[in-house]
Amino acid sequence: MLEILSAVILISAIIMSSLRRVNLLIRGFSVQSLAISLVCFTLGFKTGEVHYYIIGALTLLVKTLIIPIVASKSVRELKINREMKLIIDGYWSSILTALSIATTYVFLDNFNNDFVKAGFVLMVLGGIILIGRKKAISQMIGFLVMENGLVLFEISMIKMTLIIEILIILEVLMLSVIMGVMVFYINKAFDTVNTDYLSNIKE
Amino acid sequence: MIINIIQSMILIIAAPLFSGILKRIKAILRGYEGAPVLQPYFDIKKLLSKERVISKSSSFITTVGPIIILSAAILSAFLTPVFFTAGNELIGNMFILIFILSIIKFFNTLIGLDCACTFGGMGSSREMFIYMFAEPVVFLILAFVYFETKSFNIYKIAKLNAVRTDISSAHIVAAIAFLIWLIAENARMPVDNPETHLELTMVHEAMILDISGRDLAYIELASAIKLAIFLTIFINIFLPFGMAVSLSAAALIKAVILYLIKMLVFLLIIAIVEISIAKFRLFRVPELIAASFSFAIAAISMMYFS
Amino acid sequence: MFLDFSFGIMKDFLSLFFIFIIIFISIPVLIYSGGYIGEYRKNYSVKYHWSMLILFLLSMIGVVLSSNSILFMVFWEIMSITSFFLVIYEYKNKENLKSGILYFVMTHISGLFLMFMFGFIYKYTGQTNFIKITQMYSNLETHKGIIFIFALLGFGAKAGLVPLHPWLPKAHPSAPSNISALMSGVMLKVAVYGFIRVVFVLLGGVSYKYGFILLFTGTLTALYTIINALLQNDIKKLLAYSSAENIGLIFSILGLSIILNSLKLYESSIMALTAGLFHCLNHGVFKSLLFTGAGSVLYATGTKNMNELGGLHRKIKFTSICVLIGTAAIAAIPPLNGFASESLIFMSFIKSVIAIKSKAFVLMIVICGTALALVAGGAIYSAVKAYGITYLGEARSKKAENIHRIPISMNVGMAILSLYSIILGVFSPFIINFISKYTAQYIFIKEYRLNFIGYETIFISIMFIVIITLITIVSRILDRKNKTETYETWACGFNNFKPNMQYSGDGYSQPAARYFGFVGGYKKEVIIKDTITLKQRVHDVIERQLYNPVVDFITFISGRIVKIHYGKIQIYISYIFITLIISVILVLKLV
Amino acid sequence: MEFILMFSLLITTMIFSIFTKDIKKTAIINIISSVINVAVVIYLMFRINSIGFLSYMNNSIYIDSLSIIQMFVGSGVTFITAIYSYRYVLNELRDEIISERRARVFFTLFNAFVISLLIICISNNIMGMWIGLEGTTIATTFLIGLEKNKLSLEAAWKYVILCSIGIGIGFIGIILMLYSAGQETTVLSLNWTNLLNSYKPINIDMAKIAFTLIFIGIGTKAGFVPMHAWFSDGHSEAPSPVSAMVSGILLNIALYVIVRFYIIIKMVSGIENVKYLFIIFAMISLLVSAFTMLKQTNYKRLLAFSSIENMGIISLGIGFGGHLGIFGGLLHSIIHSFGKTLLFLVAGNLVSVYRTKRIDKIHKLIKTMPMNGVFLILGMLIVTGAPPFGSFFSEFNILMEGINKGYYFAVTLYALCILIAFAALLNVFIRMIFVKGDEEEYKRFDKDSENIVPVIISLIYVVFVTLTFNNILYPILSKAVLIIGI
Repeated sequence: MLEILSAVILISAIIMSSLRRVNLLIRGFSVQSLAISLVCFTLGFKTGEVHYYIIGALTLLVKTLIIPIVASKSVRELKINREMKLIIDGYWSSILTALSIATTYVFLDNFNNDFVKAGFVLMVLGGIILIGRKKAISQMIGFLVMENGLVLFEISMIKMTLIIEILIILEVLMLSVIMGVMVFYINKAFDTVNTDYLSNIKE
Repeated sequence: MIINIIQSMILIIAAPLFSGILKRIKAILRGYEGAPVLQPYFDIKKLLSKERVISKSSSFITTVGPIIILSAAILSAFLTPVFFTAGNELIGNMFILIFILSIIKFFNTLIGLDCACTFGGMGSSREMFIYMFAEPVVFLILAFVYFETKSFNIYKIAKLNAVRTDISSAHIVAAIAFLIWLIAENARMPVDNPETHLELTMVHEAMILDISGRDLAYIELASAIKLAIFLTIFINIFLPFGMAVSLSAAALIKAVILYLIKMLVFLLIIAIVEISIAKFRLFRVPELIAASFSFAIAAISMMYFS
Repeated sequence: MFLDFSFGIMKDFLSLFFIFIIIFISIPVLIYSGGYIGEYRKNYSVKYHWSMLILFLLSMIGVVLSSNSILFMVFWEIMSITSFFLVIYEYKNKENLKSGILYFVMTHISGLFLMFMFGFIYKYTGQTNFIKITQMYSNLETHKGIIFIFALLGFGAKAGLVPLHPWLPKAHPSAPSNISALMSGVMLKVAVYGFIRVVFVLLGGVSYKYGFILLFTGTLTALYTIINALLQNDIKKLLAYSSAENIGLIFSILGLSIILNSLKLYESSIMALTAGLFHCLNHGVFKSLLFTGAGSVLYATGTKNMNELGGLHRKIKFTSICVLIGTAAIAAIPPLNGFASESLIFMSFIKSVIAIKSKAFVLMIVICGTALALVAGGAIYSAVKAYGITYLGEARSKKAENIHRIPISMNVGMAILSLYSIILGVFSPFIINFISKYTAQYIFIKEYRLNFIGYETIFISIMFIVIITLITIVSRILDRKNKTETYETWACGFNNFKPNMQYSGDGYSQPAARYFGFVGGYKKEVIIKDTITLKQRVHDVIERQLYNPVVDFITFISGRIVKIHYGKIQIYISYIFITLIISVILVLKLV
Repeated sequence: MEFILMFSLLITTMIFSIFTKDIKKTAIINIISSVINVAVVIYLMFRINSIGFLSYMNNSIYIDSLSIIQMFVGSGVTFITAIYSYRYVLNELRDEIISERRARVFFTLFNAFVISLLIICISNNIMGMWIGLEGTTIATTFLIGLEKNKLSLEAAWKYVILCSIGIGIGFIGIILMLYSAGQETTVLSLNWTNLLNSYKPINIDMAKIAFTLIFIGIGTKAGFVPMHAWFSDGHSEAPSPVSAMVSGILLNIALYVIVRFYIIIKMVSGIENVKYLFIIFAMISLLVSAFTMLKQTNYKRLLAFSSIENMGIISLGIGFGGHLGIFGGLLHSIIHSFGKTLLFLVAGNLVSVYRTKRIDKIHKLIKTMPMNGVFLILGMLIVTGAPPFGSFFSEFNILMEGINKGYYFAVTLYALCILIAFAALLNVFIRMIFVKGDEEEYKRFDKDSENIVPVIISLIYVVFVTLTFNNILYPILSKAVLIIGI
């Protein structure tokens, strides 16, 4: 079960890295989040610890449902389905992702846990999306992918107290909500979410 | 003490005479008779009895300047041994002497600027220019003298050198350096022509163009005294043999005669120099002074590094 | 307390002497300021001026009194800050602001060098207290070089040694004249104090090598600045350069003292140090006098350009007499104070040579001495120029004709300074012998009494006065007989006189410009069109050749560095990741 | 329990500000709560001065000298900005730049920010610190974008993205660090005091990587170059009280968190040299910020770069180590916070009058706004380290320590950069204050003295710290130095 899930996460990562449509990106993210919540449930089932369930439930609720729904709604409203010009185009970003997977597996050789590696991969992917995309909304997704990586990383490496973990998850949620709101404002002020127009402050 | 005052008084009184002699020698060398040797006294007397005409642009500098110039000249005369030295006088620091002589220069240049006259400014500027170059020479000559005698006191220097029997080659080279400086400092040819009033040549005369009456008399007297003092200093530093070091009548008479002979010889030398060299362009004057400078350097090197 | 901030004060001779200088000079300058500030009442705040002025004076006293390197730096910086605010006091003039900024930056550089210096002292002794440092100079023995270099740079930048001088000819003319008088007369001396304190007291003397460095720097400064001074037409700029010249003189004599000290020629060394200290006092007096005089000219006419002035002696006679005394003092005319110290300086140069065995040393000292003699000649040249062109002759412009009356307090201040100048000159033997008694402490001989100079100056002064009186009496008698008449200037007979026929400031220094113009960036330009116009320009060569390229370079670099803020968020994100990767690699490899 | 008082107060204020329509009342309550905050912090300072440290709730709340210093700074700056925001927000409301709802959001987030700040300071749990940091990001994003114009939204977007990335990296670092200890992680083992005594990494390399990640990640929030871009952009667009708070508190607190981890890490033998991270990043920050300052056209941005420069100075002091260095760093962080607050508030006053942030549009402040002009000069002197202000002593101490330890290159660069930064600030401020523009006449604005009280208070703080750092505050500061470790 866990092997399948980690495979799903990695595959979704590679696919997402080359996607141009924002809608599909959101969907990919939602699938990824689903996989992560399933990971949590599985771990909870295996170890019998409650907080895995809670994290899984929160992830399921927020990342698989709320955020994708809100995001795709705003995509529909904003009519920004396509990334026209990428800074790192799909071809290169999928190659980069593949390379990062390879290097991660080489360097994190001594970790016997697939999810640590998957978390790392997601982090790198998030970075690639953040750097490679121009639309603010894709950047938001990129950031959320990074956060997914963080969650994976955290649950598979150490065990923390419940309250701390919940706080972490909640804060991440807050951040994504804030980003959503920001995207909304940006669209209102600039009539676009293309970050090319967000480079007036310099020097 | 008293003998010092007396010899200085003699120097002051005799100073115009030396100027007269110099002029007479020049005239004779040039082949005409020339004015009598006492002419400077007559000139001064004439000027003293004339009315003063001062420029309406002039300031208090014109009023006090000549007085201070003359005072400085007289004062420096009192600081110089002429034919007698005891070697233990309180006064006679070379530095003070040289700097007091520079008072004359200082006020002369100010007088030049005082009456809003173009010539005055010109002369003043040139004088200062020459002075600036001459200053290192003074330093070196003083250094040389100090190296030789370990003293700054001119009375002491004169005494030491008077009894000295060996005269080094450095001594002679330094003497030449001093002589050139003397010529430059006293506005003689080839640095300045004291006889003409031509724009091209004037330095010293240009500054006192608008001075008349007793002021002019003071300044003329002062420059005569200055020349005499410089020659005396020269003699006392570099050729003081025969100078009286004790208060005996014989020594004194011998010293006075020797002094006069030396004086006449040097007046002759200056006269010969003056009639045989044309006046230099202003911007060639530094070359002359540079020559003096190198003489001085050479003298010090010979003195010190041999 | 880790850092010892105890407010112990230095009470040795050095501090007391410099405090004496500060107070002695600042009193007449303060009296002068009372009248001078009146001019600013319309446009500027007088309260501001006074409070800054008082703070400035207090901070200088603080520097001299502080017995702790940190306290020293605090007062030092306060001195810089307050003087900066005084320099930009006439803020309505943009030039003043510019020169103020240059000044502040230079003084900051000086402060940083000093911090480095004290840092090194702290490193090797672990102390900040001066008295404790002096007890430990064995620790410093092998590290004196670096401390000396930093001291030279730090104090030299504040004092105006070449090539750290360019602020001086800018800040002094910009400041109100009473401030320039204090800055030039007193503040530069505080820098000299610091230098003596560190090099002579804290380091306990350094090797002759450093003495030569100092000697050469001082000589170079004096030569360079006096030629620049000669070429200036702005009175205050001229005076500012001349201040730097005097500082050069002081530093070279200090260098000589170091050389002699390290060669164990204590007697000559004491003489040199005495000469240096005495010249500090004297320069303070006559330079303050000259700056206040320039202030009076500015007050009366509104300009400080010599080529617009002239003939001021008629309207402001008292000032012109005081300034004449100052000019005579700076020209080393006996029996004024400038003469007293300058002759002492030259005497110690000559005397030192006789004692030194090494021929190479002698050669170098003689060369420096000769150069300084040239400088002394140049000093007279520039002093006569400044005085003659400004005060004598006829007015060269309308500004010099319509003159404001000068308040009495300004004249009183100047009169006191002139009096100082005379007293310090006439009674110089007493003062020199007094100072030398104490300077011996800094050359490691505790009880040392030596009269360098006989008391002949006093005697000669009396004689001089007697002779002048006699001649004056003679003149009076003559004048009774012959009348005095006033006419137009004769000048070999031309008759329609115009003021611009007089020699101008440019013309006066023209011969020197021909010879030394390259040092002052002198440029002459003759344009012949309908009329012939002659333009002469000077600039500071070092500033152009050294400072401007540095400033250009910094501007260039900053133009490049600014580019990293490109504005695009993706680039910023990649900065983070790239930094992350590089530092992880570096940390793994290197740490 | 003082904290319950503080938190309940802050939360009440926060809730109050959400629901009250009367902005004036909210602002006043905000001021009152911040005053109480200051009082509590000062009380705590006295207690810590006598006891050494305080710990509550099964050691999950832990305050020592190091954290009380941060609280002191935090409460002080909060207090000043609270007073400032009263007039500021009312003016903005009157001028219809922000709506009434925005004003309420302002006060809510203001308190949220203070709460997260307190969490960081008092938390013994390292994850708690992280949560607090994340909380500051959440709270300040909207504060920066408060005016909702294009530039401020851009700044806020950059801020939220870059800081979240940084915080995420820091999170990985923390987890790696805990993992490298190789022990079963429990509540206790997450405690800083616990880690301090028992942190023994199995894999040294992993510990190194962990600290590097923490440094880079949280360093993003501390404004180290080249992770600083959010900072300079955010400051130029944020409302002035927010800039003051971010600059005065947030940077310090982020550095404080890094230092907490540094204290743990440097105990491990073999990786003492991580201090070079501090030195190198400090040098890069100094260099870039100093040179960038020369080319600024926006005075708030200039101040932001000056903050980066000062962060460089502080971390240089910490990197040098030694009593002088760390003492200097701590002292500088305190003085700089208040000094920069002062400057940002003055800048806010200028913005509210001139409605521009461009340097070349402001002339002759000495005539138009003399009080603010004077404070601008004073602030400049404070942040550039001029005596008699304490920043001089701190800069001098750091320089001395650098020389003492033999970091000659770093010290030279440091001196060069403070010189350049000084020249840049001086040049700009002198131009703004004294130089005349095109206008014919310069009249004094009424608004000059309107909001000057908080500026004066920050000056009082600076003077207070300057006067007391060598006596009253000295025990606390030196204890904090000992905590960081010489």
